[in-house]
Amino acid sequence: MGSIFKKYSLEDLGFNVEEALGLYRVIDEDGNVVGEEPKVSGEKLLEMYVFMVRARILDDWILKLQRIGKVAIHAPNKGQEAVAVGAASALDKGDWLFPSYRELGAYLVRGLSEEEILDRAIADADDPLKGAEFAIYGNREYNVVPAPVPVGSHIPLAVGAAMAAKIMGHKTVVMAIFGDGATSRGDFHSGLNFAGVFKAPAVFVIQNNQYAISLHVTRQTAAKTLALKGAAYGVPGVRVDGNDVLAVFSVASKAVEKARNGGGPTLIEALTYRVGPHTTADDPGRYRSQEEAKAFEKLDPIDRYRKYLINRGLLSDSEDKRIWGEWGLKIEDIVKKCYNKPPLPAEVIFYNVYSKPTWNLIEQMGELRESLKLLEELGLEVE
Amino acid sequence: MGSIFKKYSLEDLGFNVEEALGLYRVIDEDGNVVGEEPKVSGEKLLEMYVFMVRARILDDWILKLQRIGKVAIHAPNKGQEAVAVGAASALDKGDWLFPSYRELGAYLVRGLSEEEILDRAIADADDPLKGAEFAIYGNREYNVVPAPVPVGSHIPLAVGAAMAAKIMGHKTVVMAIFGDGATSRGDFHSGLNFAGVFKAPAVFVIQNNQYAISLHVTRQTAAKTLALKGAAYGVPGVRVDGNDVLAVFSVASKAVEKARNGGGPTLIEALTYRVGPHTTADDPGRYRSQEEAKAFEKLDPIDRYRKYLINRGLLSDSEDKRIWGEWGLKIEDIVKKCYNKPPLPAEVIFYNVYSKPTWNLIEQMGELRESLKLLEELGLEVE
Amino acid sequence: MPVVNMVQALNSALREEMRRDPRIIVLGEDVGRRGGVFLVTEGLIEEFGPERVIDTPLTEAGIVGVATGMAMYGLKPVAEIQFIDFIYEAFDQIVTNLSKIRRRTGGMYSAPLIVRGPCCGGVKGGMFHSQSNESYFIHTAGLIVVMPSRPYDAKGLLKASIRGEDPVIFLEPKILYRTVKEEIPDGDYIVPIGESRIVKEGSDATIVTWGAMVYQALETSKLVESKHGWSIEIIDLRTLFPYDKDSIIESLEKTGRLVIVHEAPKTLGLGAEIAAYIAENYIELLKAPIIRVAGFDTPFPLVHEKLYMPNIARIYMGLSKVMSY
Amino acid sequence: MPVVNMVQALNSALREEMRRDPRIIVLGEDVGRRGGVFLVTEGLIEEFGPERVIDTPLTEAGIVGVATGMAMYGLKPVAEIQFIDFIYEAFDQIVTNLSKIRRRTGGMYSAPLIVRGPCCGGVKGGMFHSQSNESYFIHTAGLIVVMPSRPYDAKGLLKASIRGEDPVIFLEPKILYRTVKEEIPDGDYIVPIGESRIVKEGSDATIVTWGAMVYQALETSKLVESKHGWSIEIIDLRTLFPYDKDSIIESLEKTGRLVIVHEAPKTLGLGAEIAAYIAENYIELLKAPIIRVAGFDTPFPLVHEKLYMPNIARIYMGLSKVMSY
Ligand SMILES: Cc1ncc(C[n+]2csc(CCOP(=O)(O)OP(=O)(O)O)c2C)c(N)n1
Ligand SMILES: Cc1ncc(C[n+]2csc(CCOP(=O)(O)OP(=O)(O)O)c2C)c(N)n1
Ligand SMILES: [Mg+2]
Ligand SMILES: [Mg+2]
Repeated sequence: MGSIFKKYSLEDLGFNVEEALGLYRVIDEDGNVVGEEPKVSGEKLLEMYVFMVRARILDDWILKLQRIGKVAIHAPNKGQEAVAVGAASALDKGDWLFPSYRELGAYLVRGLSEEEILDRAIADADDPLKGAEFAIYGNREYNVVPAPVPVGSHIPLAVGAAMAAKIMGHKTVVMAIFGDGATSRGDFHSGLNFAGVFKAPAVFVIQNNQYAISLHVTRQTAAKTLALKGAAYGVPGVRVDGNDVLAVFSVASKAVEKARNGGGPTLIEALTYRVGPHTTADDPGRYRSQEEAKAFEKLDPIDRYRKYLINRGLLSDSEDKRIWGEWGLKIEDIVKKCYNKPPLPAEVIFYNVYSKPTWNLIEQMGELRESLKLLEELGLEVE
Repeated sequence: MGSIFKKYSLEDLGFNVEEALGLYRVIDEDGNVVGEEPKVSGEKLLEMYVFMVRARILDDWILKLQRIGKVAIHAPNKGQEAVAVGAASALDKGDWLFPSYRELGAYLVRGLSEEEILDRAIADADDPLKGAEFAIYGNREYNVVPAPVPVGSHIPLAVGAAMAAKIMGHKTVVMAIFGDGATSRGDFHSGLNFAGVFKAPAVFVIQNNQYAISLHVTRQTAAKTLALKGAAYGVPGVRVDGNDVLAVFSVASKAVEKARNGGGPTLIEALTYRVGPHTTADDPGRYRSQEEAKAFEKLDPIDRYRKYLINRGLLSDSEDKRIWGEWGLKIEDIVKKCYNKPPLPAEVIFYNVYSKPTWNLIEQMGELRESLKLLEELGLEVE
Repeated sequence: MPVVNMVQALNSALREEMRRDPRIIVLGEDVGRRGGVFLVTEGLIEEFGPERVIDTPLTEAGIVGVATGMAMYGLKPVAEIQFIDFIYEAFDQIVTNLSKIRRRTGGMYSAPLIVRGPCCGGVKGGMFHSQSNESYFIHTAGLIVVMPSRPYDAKGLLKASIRGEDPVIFLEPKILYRTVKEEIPDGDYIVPIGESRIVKEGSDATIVTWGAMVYQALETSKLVESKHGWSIEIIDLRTLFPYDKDSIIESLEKTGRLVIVHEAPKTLGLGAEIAAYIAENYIELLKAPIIRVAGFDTPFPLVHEKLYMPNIARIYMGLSKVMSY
Repeated sequence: MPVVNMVQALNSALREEMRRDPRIIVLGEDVGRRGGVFLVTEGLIEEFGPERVIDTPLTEAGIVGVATGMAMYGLKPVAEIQFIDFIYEAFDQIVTNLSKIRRRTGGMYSAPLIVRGPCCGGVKGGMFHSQSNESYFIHTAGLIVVMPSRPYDAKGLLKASIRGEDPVIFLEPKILYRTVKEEIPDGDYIVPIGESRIVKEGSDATIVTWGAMVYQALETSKLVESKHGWSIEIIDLRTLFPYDKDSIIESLEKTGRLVIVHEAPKTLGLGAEIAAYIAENYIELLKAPIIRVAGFDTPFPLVHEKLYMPNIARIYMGLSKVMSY
C-alpha cells in the first residue's frame, strides 16, 4: 500500500542543484570568452569597467585617509569590485539595494558620488547620515539603504521591502548583498525563508570572499557551497565566479528579471577573495599564508575584464590609461575638498532619534549645551 | 583555462538527496512489511508498543485533568506516538535527550515515570521542576533536559552538549526533538550549522506533524522537504514515515550509531500528523477541514504497529487487551494519587534563580512573607 | 455606544484603520484564519485577504525584521508577537534596526510600525506566557512603549500608534482581554501617546501604575480608604515611554507621597526610572520615601503568580510605608 | 610583579584558569589564530589546541546557545562576543536559557558560563562598537554582571567569574584595554563578585561609577577639590549585579550626597536602580537630590562621543548640583 505521505525525487525539487554546485563563468582569467556573453551594448560594458576603476581608486583613497586618522575605519574592497559592480548593474533605477559595507562599486553604480561617499567616510559637515555611524553608505535618492553594522541584519529588511513592493503592486526588485559570514546569522535564515514562502521579488548576492575576518568559509559552514543553502528555503541557488564581472552581471540580470516577473527570489553565491585585510584594524598575517593571498591577487577582476575589453576592441591601452588618469585626478580633487570641510555640530547626537524629540531628549540637549558652555569657561577640551 | 574556484557536482555533495526527498518505511498502514525490519528482539519490539500505549493513556488523562482545571495546559500527543517512542528507543542510557513538549512517549522510554509526569503537569508538591513552568518534562537522572517553551530554543543547547561530550571524550550521543515550526527559528539555523561544522554527535528529529498551530508546513517553508534543510549545513537529511515506529527507530538507530562512531550529525524528518488541537487552548476547526483530520486519523500509529505485531505473532488480541487494561488501571491509580497531593509552598518563587540567593532576593523573600502574614490578618485570599 | 472587551476594541481599531488606509497590514503567527490565539485579528483575513493579513513562519526575528523592511518601503505593518515573551529572537532587529533606522540613516528612512502582543501575568501562563518586559524597550532609544488597561484606551492608543511616525511596542495585558468591558465610541477616536489618565483622585498618596495593576491599585485604595481614611490618587501611565512625567509631578505636589506599582521585576523596572527621576528633580516634593511594589526579581512562576505579582497586601504594605513615614 | 595592561591581565586569567581546569574552554568569532580582534585570547589556541579554543561561525545566538549546552553538559565555557553590541541575536538564548536554566529545570541543570566582550565608548567606534548595554542583563534575573576598570580587577574578577556557579556577563571597557597599566600579582588571586572598591575617599559627596568613567570621576574630583575644596568619595562598583549596596550606603552615611555616573543611556541605566533603591530605603541619608550623569538617551554617536559620554564638565555639573542644594 502506498503512503499518504508523498515521496519526492530530484525532478520534483524545482531547484537546479547543478547551478548551486557549479560555477557560472563568462570570461576566464585571461579575458577569453568561456561562456555566454550578456547581450548589452559596448557602452554598458565599458561603463562597468569604469565603475570598477572608480571603486578601486576611491578604495585606495579611503585607505590613505584612514591611515592618517581622517577616517575612523575602512573595509578594503580591493579584488572584489566585480561582484559589487556586476550585481548592482543588473538593477533598474527604481529597484532597491541593501548593500553591506564592502561594495563601493555598487554605491557608485547606483548613483552615489565620490564626494558623498567621502563625506560619509570622514563624517564631515556634509555627511548625509549625520555622523551616525562609520563606514556605512547609502542614499534614499538612489534607493540604496545604509547597512546596519551587525552583519546580515539587513537581510530581513530587504525581504520586507520586496514583499511590500509586491503587496503594493510595484515592479520593484530588491537586492541584498552580504558576505559569506552573514549566511550563518539567524537573519539569513529568517530572511531567506520569508522570501521563499512569499515569493518575494528579491535577489540575494553572497559576496563569498572566503573569509569572515579570520574564519575561512570552510569553517563557517559544512555546506558544500553557499548557493546550496537556497535548497533549505526553496530558493534557487546559483554559484558564479565573482571575479568575472560579466558572469555576475549575467546571473544577477536573470535573477532580477525573474523576480520582476513574479518568479520569486534567487540566491547568488559569487566566489571572490578578500585580497587585503578585513578592515584597517586587521592583520591577516596572523591567520593566513602569504602564498594563498598571492595566488588570488593574480586573479584581479579589473585586469581580467580589461583583457576582455581589449580583446573585444572596446578598450585600448591608451584609453585605459586615460580612464585611470582622469578619475585619479577627479577623485583626488574631491578628496582635497572633503578633507577641509568643517565637522558636524554637537547637536547631531540628538538628531533623528524620534520623529520629534521626546521630553527627556529636550532636557538632555539642555545638559549638553550647558556642558559645552562650562567646558569653554573652564578652558577644557574633551574631544 | 580552468578556474581557481572549484566546481562541484552531485557526487561531491556527500549528501544523499534521495534520502532527504524520499520516505523511509518499514511497515505500511496495514502492518505489512515494506522495508527492512530492524534487527532487535521481539521483546524490544513489544516494549515499544507498550510505551506507545502508555503514552496514549497518559495523554488522555492529562487532557481530562486539564479540562477540570487541575492542569494548566496540555499539548496532545495523540497520533504522534511513533515518532517519540521510535526515536527515543534508539538512544542508550547514557545518551542525552532534548525533547520538546509533545513527546510523552519519549519521556517514558527514557525512564520518567507516569507519576513524575503528572506531578509536573499538576505542579504539585512533588513537581521535580518546582512549579517553574507548565507542560514541560525532564529529569536529569535520565538525561532528559526540560525544554524551554520558546520553540526551538533548545536546539543549540543540544548541539553544545554534543560538542562538549565530544571534547570530553565521551561516547554520548545527543538527540533533539522539535516540530516543523521550529525549523524556521534562528536557533535551528545556528544549531544545525554548528553541528555540521564541528561534526557534533547529534541527532535531530523533526516531528513534522504538518502544523505549527494553524500554519501548514507548506506555508512554513518553500523547501520541498524539511530533511532537505540539512543540505544547508552539510548535515545529511533523512525523511521517514513518522507513523511507522519501526521506520523511525531504524533511521534513528543508524543516525545514533553514526554519531557515536564519529560520523557526525543527522537530520531526521519524521512525517506525522497532529490529530488533535495544538493545545487544549486551540480550536482547529478555525483553520482546517474535518476531512483532512479524518483522513489522517485513520493512520493511527498504534493500530498500525499492533497489526504488525499480531502479524508477526508477537502479540495476540487478548494480550493487547491486557496491556491496555493493566496500564489503564495503573495510570488511573497514579492520577488519583497525584490529584490529592498538596501544592508547592510559596517560597518556590525564589528557588534556583541563582546558586545562592542574591541580596535583593533575600529582601524580597521578606516582603513575600510579610505579605502572606498581612493577607492572613486581613482575611484575604488572592490566589 | 457598544459594550466591548479589550480584544474587541483592538480588533475594531485594526479593522477601522485598515479600512481607512490600504498601507496598513497585519502580520504574525496564526493571525489569519486562526485570528490570533486571542482572536485580536479575528475576521481580518476574511475582509482584507491574505496579502494584508499575513500568516508568517515561526520566527519572531523574521516577523520584526521583515515588518521593518516593509515599513521602510512604505507599508504600515502591525506585527503581532504571539506572546511578548517570544520577542527576544527579534531583539537584534529591534535594537539594531527598528529603533535606530531613522538615526542610522540620517533621517532618510523610518520604520513607524507597531509590534503588539499579549503581556503580563495572571492567567497561569507560567514563565514564558506571563512576562512584563517593557524595560528592555524603554531602555532602547527610538521606541515608543504603550500599555493600555481598558478597552477605551486600547482602541484609542492603537489608533494613535498606527498614525504615529515612530515605532511602537504595544503591550496588551492578556488578563484584561476579556475581563474588562466598557462602552466605547463606535467610530474614530484617539488616545494621545504620552498622556496618562487619572484613574482616581486623591490627596494623601499617589500610586503610579499601568496595565492590570491599575485594578489592584484601585482595590487597595478602597481598602485603605475604608480602613484608614487615606485618600489615594491613582495614575494609569498608559504610555510607558515617553511617560507623562507632568501628571506625576502635579499629583506629587498635592500628595507628596509616591508608590509605584508594576508587574515587571523590580530591579530596573520602569519604577526605578520614575523614582530616580523624582529623586533627581523633585525631591523637595517628597514627604516620604518612594516605594516600589513590583514583580520579584525572579523568572515569572507558574505557581503562586498572584503572590509574585503586586497584590492588595503588597500594595497596602507600600502605602503604609509612605503614610507612616 | 609584572606591569600589564587589561588585555594581558585577561589573557593571563584565561591561560591560568585553562591550565588549572581542563573543562574550561574558550569560544567565539576569531578567538583562535587571530587571538580575538583585541588579542584577549592571543596564544591560547597554540597552547590548548582547537578543541579548547574554538573559532565559531558568525552567529552570536549560536555562540551563547551552544556554550550554554556545553556548560549544562559539564564544560566551563568562556564565550567571547566580538563587540558586546552584537549580543542581541543571542538575547533569546540569554533570557530564555542562560539566565533561567537553573530555575526552569528545578535546579537540575545549571550553566555557569562567562559571556565576555568589549563594551563602551571612547574609541570612535560609532553606534555598534561603543554600546554600554548592561541594563538589559541586570534586569534579567539569573545573571551576574561585571565590569572591571583596571587590569588587577579584570584578572581577579574573571577568575572569580570562572570559578562561580552562575552565568556571568563580563563587560570590558575597550578604551581601557591598553591605556591603563599596573603591577599585578603574577599568580593566582581573586576579586570577589559583589564587592565594590573605594577608588578615593572623601567626605562631601559620593560618586558611584564603573568602567572607564572611574577615570573621568577621578579627574573631575581633582578639579573640584582644587577649585572648591570639595572632598569627593569615588566608588567603583566593579560588579554591576548584584551591586554592592552596602558600600554605597556606608559612603552616603558620611557624605549624604550622591552622584551616579555611567556611560549607558540614562533612562533605565543602572543609575536609575541605585537612585531608586536609595530613595526607597535610605532617603533620610540624603542632603540633596540624587544626580545621574549618564550617556544620553540616543544611539551612540560616531561624532562627538566625548560629549555624549559623561565628561569632566558634566560630572562637575552633577557635583555642583548636589553641593549647592
Ligand atoms: C552580528 C555581528 N557579529 C560580529 C561582527 C564583527 N564582524 C564585522 S565583519 C565580520 C566578518 C564578516 O564576514 P563576511 O560576512 O564574510 O563579510 P566580509 O567582511 O568578508 O565582507 C565580523 C565578524 C559584526 N559586525 N556583526
Ligand atoms: C518562539 C516561540 N514563538 C511562538 C510560540 C507559540 N507557539 C507555541 S507552539 C507553536 C507552534 C509550534 O509548532 P511546531 O514546531 O510544528 O510544533 P508542534 O506544536 O506542531 O508540535 C507556537 C507558534 C512559542 N512557543 N515560541
Ligand atoms: Mg567574507
Ligand atoms: Mg508541528
